[in-house]
Amino acid sequence: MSESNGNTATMPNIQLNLVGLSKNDYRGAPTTLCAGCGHNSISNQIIAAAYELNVVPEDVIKLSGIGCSSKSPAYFLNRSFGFNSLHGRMPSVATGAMFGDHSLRAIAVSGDGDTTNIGMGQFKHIMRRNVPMVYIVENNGVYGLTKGQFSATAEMGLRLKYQGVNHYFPVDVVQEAMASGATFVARSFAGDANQVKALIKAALSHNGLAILDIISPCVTFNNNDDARHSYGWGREHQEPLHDFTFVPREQEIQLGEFPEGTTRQVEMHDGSTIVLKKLERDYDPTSRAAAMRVIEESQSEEVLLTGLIYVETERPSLTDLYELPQGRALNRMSEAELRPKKSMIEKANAMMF
Amino acid sequence: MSESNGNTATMPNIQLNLVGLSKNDYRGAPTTLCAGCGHNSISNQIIAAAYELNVVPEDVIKLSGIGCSSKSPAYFLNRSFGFNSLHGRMPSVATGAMFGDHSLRAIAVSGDGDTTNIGMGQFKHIMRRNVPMVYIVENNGVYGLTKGQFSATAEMGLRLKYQGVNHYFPVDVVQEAMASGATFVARSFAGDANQVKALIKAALSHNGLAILDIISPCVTFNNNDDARHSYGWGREHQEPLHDFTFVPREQEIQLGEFPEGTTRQVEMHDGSTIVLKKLERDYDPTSRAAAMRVIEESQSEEVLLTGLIYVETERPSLTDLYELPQGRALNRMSEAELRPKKSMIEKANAMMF
Amino acid sequence: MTTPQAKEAKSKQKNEVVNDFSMTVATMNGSGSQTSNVTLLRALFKMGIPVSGKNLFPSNIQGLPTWYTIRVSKDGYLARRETHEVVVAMNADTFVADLASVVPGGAFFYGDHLKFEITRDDISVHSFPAKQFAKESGAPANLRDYVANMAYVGVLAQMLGIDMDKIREALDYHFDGKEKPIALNMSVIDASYAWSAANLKKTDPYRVEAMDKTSGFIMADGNTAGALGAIFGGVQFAAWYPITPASSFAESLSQNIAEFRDKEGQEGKTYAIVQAEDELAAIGMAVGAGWSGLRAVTSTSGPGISLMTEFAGLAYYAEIPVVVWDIQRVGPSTGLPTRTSQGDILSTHFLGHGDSEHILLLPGSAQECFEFGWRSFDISERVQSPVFVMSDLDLGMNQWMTKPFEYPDTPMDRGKILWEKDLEKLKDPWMRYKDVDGDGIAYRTAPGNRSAQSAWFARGTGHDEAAKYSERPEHWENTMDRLTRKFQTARQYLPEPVLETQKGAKVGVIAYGSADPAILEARDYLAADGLKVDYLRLRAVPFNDTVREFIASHDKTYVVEMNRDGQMYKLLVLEYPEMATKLGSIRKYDGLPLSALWVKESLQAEEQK
Amino acid sequence: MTTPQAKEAKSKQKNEVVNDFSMTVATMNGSGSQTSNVTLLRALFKMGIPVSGKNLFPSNIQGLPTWYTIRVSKDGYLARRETHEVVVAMNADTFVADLASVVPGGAFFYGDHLKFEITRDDISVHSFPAKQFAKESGAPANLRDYVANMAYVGVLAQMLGIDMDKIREALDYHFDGKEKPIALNMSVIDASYAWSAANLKKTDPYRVEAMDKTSGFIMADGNTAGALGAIFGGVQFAAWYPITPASSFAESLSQNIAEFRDKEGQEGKTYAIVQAEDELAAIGMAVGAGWSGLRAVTSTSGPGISLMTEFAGLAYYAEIPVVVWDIQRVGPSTGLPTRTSQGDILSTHFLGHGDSEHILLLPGSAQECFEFGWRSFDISERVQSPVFVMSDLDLGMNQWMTKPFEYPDTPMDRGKILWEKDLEKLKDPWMRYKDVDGDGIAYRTAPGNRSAQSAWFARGTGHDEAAKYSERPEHWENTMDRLTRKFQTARQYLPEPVLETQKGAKVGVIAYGSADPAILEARDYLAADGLKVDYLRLRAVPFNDTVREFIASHDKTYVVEMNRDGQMYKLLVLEYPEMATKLGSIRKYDGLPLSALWVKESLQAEEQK
Ligand SMILES: Cc1ncc(C[n+]2csc(CCOP(=O)(O)OP(=O)(O)O)c2C)c(N)n1
Ligand SMILES: Cc1ncc(C[n+]2csc(CCOP(=O)(O)OP(=O)(O)O)c2C)c(N)n1
Ligand code: SF4
Ligand code: SF4
Ligand SMILES: [Mg+2]
Ligand SMILES: [Mg+2]
Repeated sequence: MSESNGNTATMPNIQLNLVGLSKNDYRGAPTTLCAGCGHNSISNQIIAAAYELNVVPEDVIKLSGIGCSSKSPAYFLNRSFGFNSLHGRMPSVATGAMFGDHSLRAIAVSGDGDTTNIGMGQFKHIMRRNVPMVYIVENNGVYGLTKGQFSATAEMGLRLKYQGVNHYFPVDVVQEAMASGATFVARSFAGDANQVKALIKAALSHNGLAILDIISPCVTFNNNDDARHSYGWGREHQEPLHDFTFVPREQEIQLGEFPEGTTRQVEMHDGSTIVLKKLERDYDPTSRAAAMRVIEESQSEEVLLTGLIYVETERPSLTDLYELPQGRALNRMSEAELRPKKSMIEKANAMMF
Repeated sequence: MSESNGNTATMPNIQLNLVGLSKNDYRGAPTTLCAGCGHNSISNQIIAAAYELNVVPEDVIKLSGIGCSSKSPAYFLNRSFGFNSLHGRMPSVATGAMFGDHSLRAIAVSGDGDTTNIGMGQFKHIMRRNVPMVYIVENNGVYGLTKGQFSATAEMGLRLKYQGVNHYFPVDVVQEAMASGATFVARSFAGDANQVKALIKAALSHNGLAILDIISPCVTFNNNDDARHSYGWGREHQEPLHDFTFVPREQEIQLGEFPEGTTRQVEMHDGSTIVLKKLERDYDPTSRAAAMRVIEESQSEEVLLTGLIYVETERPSLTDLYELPQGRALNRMSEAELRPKKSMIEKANAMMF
Repeated sequence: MTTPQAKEAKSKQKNEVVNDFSMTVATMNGSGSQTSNVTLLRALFKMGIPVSGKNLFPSNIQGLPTWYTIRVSKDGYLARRETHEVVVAMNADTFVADLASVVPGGAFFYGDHLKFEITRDDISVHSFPAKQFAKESGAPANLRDYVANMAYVGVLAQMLGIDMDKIREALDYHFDGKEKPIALNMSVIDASYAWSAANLKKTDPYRVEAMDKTSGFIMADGNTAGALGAIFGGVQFAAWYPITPASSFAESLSQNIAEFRDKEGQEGKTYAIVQAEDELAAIGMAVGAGWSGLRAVTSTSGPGISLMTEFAGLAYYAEIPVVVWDIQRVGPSTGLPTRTSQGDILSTHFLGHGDSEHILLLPGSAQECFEFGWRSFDISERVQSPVFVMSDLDLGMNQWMTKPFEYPDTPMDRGKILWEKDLEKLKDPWMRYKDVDGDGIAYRTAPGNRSAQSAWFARGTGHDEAAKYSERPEHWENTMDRLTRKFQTARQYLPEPVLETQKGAKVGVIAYGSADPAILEARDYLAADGLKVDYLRLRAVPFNDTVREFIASHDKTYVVEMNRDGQMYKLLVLEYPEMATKLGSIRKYDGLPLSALWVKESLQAEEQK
Repeated sequence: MTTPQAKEAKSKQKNEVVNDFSMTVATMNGSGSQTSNVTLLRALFKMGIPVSGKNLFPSNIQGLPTWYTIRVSKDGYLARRETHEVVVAMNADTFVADLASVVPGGAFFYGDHLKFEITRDDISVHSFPAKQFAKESGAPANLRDYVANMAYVGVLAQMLGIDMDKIREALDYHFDGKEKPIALNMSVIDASYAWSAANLKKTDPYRVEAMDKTSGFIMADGNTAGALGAIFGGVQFAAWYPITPASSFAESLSQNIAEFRDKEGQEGKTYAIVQAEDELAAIGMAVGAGWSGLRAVTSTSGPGISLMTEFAGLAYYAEIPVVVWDIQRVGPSTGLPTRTSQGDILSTHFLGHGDSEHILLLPGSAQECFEFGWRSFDISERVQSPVFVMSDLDLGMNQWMTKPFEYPDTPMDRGKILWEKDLEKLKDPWMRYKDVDGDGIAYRTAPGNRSAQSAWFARGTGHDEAAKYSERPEHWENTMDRLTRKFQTARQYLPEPVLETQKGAKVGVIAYGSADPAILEARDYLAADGLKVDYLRLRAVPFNDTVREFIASHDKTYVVEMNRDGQMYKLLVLEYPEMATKLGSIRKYDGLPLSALWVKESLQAEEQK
């Protein structure tokens, strides 16, 4: 569906990558997400990573569930096939889709509601199977698209204006990934453009399931009760000025420079804060025990660890296990290859009695 | 539906407990599970625990999904209400059911397939909510009722005669429980009658969700390829004598004396072995960090830890959070309590415009 | 309030169109225009003019085009109209189309920050400095879009003759009496009103005038009404999962229940509401609660109904009361989440594998949403079966002029449930699934009943009268036959259809739900064109004999509905195969509410065939 | 083989009933009796006698009563009969009922370890020392139940006249030629045969005799046949979740595909089979695979179909080919998992919220399961829509005498799929959902197509012809109308009904699936009673004109089926409302296969009404 293909090479002053494409060839439709939404910056980093890695867009498929986050595959890589599937069920669709042409790379985008609420079962099982794909959870602790209810990653005790207090134990995407044997586990923050891009690149190079838990603040609904007042017409007016239908324009939170091994306190749109801690440069992500330890430590310190937490390259991916032909796609096989020869019908009948 | 109620007191030589009931009053219908199935011994320990704890059967509800294991609530506590619900969906039914009369205790029984395959999502979410109930997973690594396919707890690399090799990362029920904030986490082995009973008693006394992962060997289908031959007519005949429809009578594996702090190698019906390690008597299950550590250790040692691994008594249970009336059941409230007074209709209309 | 234009307008009264037009405001969603729109709607309603408001919004949160249409109708017609007499354009993206949408002779208003060529001279066109009002208001930069929207309220009020006191009243309601936001918003409206009076010249015929046609009515959306009805129905348990357009049902329940149900000095709550992890869990919880003796409800829309399929079958066969609200949106699949439809009728009636059928209630107004809010529990507990209340996005989320909610006129019917004392009184031993009364409905008990005779084992597998597991052919057949009998019994507990008949009509129309206003209006037009049409509004499936008689007594009966496949028509054909050829099907499925004009023309076209 | 009894039997030949009776063996499940039963079945089949075998088993693994019935019918009738002429009792729990079940004049055999009083003198009764044979065989203690079951094979062979060479052939097949188990089992059978010859005296008239009525036939179960058919259809992807009675479909696929599809020297597999975590995931994977251009299948039964509802709607609306096998069992809910039914017709046809309809294929024999195994892919890819193959437990799991599988007679039809070269040839730019040919079917591309023009974005939300997101009313309506058109087109690709007509018949019968043998047999009986009945066997929904003509050309047409609600009858009424009153409905829903007697009597009763 690309309109820009083919012509880029002839246009002057356009940076082309090694496969002869400009960054434009990696873009998608204009976003319909809120201005300032973290999900948009992640889309931008996907575009940048694919461009810089010289990925051919036709070699990628995009998958998602349902939600604001799950809309985003429409906003990058127009020239890639995409499937915006059902709420919480992207993992199964992706699993089946990977068999069509196993030379393709898959980028899947989901939300925290899509993945950890309705999608918890499929999320856990796709990790067990080590389906080779990049699985990005755009994690904002709420259901954006249905207007701000708690998702399962919301912290315990959080109070939202229209939702009351969240009493339930929060889901930690990274910990779930470790428990289910994901072979690539990382966390980042949407506003940390460099880290997000670097992790996407690494994930795209991984042969197995790569989980990226990216904290991606919802500018519109992740506002707790008190903070919501700050939208008032000047902070002095303590009454809400408007109803639900107004979405004030907010700036996205950008982190800028954020060196490895340091921690960073981030003020969210609602005035609450989270503390991010970037893994040390010399952290060794290949040890499962080490990964479990740093996760446990960061949980008791109440910081969110970012970076590549764990990677395992030995385990065969799902498609490896199925002994598919080298360099040939299942979906291009001919009748001659797929249908047994005529003589084989005798054999089938002989099997019966 | 009990036939034995009422008459026991007049019968001679029958041991009555403090609520005046005999053990018979705690039994269920005759089992239809295979002779030697671990699930039957667990039912027996539920009966014993309830009898010894002087629980009134009418104060208990029984819940389950679908599977051999999920049939077992029919085989204990005839005088308790029961609900044999849908495959993998028992947790949601239990969550709703707990509100009817929150003075009731709930005993839920599920299988590994029911809980960790189709039921993974609901399993994880009921733990987050800390629904007050005993949740027993009768874990045999296979789907018994549908004749022996792999479940998600089957170890990686296991080969079954008709199923081929299991390639997927296994689900560890205990680890999942910790990740989802279960407030009581224990493991045992069906053949360790004393430990099973003790843990059921402890779980029945816990105000919150108590997960009991009980390894409960399937005598019929948990047989790997080579071991299956041993069913032949004498071991010297290396061909299988019979087809799928024959279930040889096997003895249940009983552990007998198994002191705390020791390990025990158990030969399964199929000739494979597992190693159980019972937690030390002075192990402190109230520390989350300690629990995480021993779980991690046991995983790298490839032993199955048994005992009460973690307990947390501070977190309010789901029904606590809803501020239900003390000592009164929601399902006995009268119209006067449930329907607003006539005058309130004005208020409703006034809310509109 | 005697502005120059008003005077002029008065002078050419003959051309005036008073209280009979539609106005549409085109904005961007997330811009806060809803506050402006409902303020206008409320003010008109308070002026005594029948109004309806419909929001056509996109399935995203911010930045896409959205339209709000207010119909003012002295005749009390509430259906969508296909024409727009007054249009306000605040969104550059749709400006050209919005300009084109005004009927000749109509009025077009737009913010002067939108720089477009005005290509029409057959309408009145006015621009106003929306952004300037916003700036002058002192609002911070990020709120200026919002404030700009308030500006059109003032301009329209002045140009159409909306009473400013009523505007203030509306704001007062909206902001719950909180002085500061009321004052702030009012100041923008006042400023733009004044500016309009000074600068704009009225040249179109459309205006409003106070009348007395809304007293005895309220305005409400069906979801809030349904939730309040459930509260009056003694709801004890609700589980839900967010989905447009159903979320506001559960959210109203959460937000209002304490107000109505928590009494002074009362110890503990009488209800619990749980946000589930998905729809499978939501209905699972509700079924668990229903089994445990609670009045349990869940609310969802099409995709959620699909996910509830397996549990619906369980509740049908295990005979567990549970109420499910389906606020229908356009399907199949995710479809158009913000558009209305009556497309789940057939699949919901037959929901579940195997032989199953479900009771559907079909509310046709917000008042009826309230009524079915409580009555659904009575029916569900009486029949011991799931009850689906089939509302839709239009009815559920839009603002409807409706009769006031009425206090339940019958005591709560908890159905055949036995507690300890009831069991003691029985002569024969109680059996869960025994048809003691011959009406197909057996007696049930609930957990917590301490009688040693009371426990039973609920299951979706075959069972005998004592609820014991059974695979015997005759047990299965007996149970299924009793369920058939039960559904015959159920008919008598369901709301009767509403009839609008006249002498000599040979043509009948059957419709239901939010199609009602369009049918009522179309009937008038058809009568004016010389075609008398009788009207039966269905309120429940399965049907009762009134429906049979209605079809039998007309030469032809058309079933008008909002789906592609004529789903209710099909259910009627199946119920009355002997009259199948007397039934016709008229359908629209573009996601928009029905218009009377379309109903009229479609019916005339069918009649001419 | 001229035993004393055989001689005697020959002498009173007039009373003999040869090759025309049913025998039932009552055992406990898990006791290995299936091996004995299929050995008997195979031996009879090899003797050239038409047979059918039906297993009535409980929903557990071991220890509950189970019955296996073999019908031998010289006339080739394969339906279940309601009478049992020869009964073998091996289970104490059901002994009394089993004894009672024998027809007067029939024969009853039982293991002498069962100590019961024999209360009947109108039948021949024989006990045999089953446990003794087991003991003497030298089998270890835990295998003696199994061995005891082999004993009745020998006794029956001797008493009924089954050819021992054929028994050996059957064992040879069963144990795949492995000498030791064949010899071990044969030794028990020989011993019991000899014992029977020496000790039992034949007094009943039932016996078998070799004939030549099975050549040109095979015996197969529908699930294995369907799986083999899928293999010949070029299946590329299967995802499944275990459920009775569907598991053996996927398991046969797994066990047999390598044999047929892995070729010498071939590098890599041409297929993948995944056991999913549940049915939502199973169909999700299949839909993903279908989208990616693979021939994808999933198999399940009622509860799984319910869970697939949301995905079915997505595949319908996004137009993704996928094949779903529904091996129907008794519902609603978990129902009777080991009993047969045709109860998912209505709900599966309408599966999914919103307006949706699905293609159903209705195999009526094991051979047809094979055929639809491959043809379903052609249809699904041609129509770009899900195809549901509606088999059932009886057809799927029991052994049926059937015509041999036939090699596909048409090349694989991959439908309208475009690869790079195809796209290059197009004049107009390709659009995913454009109805270029006017048949409602658009052209698709699949991931991996490297043409920069080929990518499209699949979604369950509203879209335009270019597959772009759209909420526009006309886009929605256009797509839905095209889907209607597509379903009209689909009819031509579906298998035609099978007609059995005769001159002068005024009554018609419509049936489908595993009801076929009972209808065929009942027609003969009805004809004998003077009622000519024409028969149309449906093989697909939606219907084609043959069906219309059939109904039109008969005074009355009865739809005979195995569900409570007359589900296919209802679909026919909806398709032909103008002929609704010409249709009648005859139904059975006790979980057992239909019997000809019941069909005959029900039809006569309807005709007398
Ligand atoms: C079966 C089903 N249930 C409910 C919905 C409604 N729904 C759409 S998006 C969404 C939540 C999305 O939350 P999340 O995944 O966190 O994405 P975000 O919008 O926050 O990025 C819900 C509940 C749906 N589309 N389908
Ligand atoms: C929706 C649905 N899918 C499939 C089934 C078939 N089924 C019944 S039990 C079972 C597996 C049970 O395994 P597990 O929970 O481990 O119990 P076990 O029999 O091993 O004790 C399955 C797949 C079903 N009943 N419902
Ligand atoms: S609502 Fe929140 S998550 Fe959705 S687009 Fe807006 S900012 Fe992003
Ligand atoms: S099949 Fe296995 S799990 Fe099921 S009852 Fe038998 S031994 Fe137990
Ligand atoms: Mg989110
Ligand atoms: Mg199991």
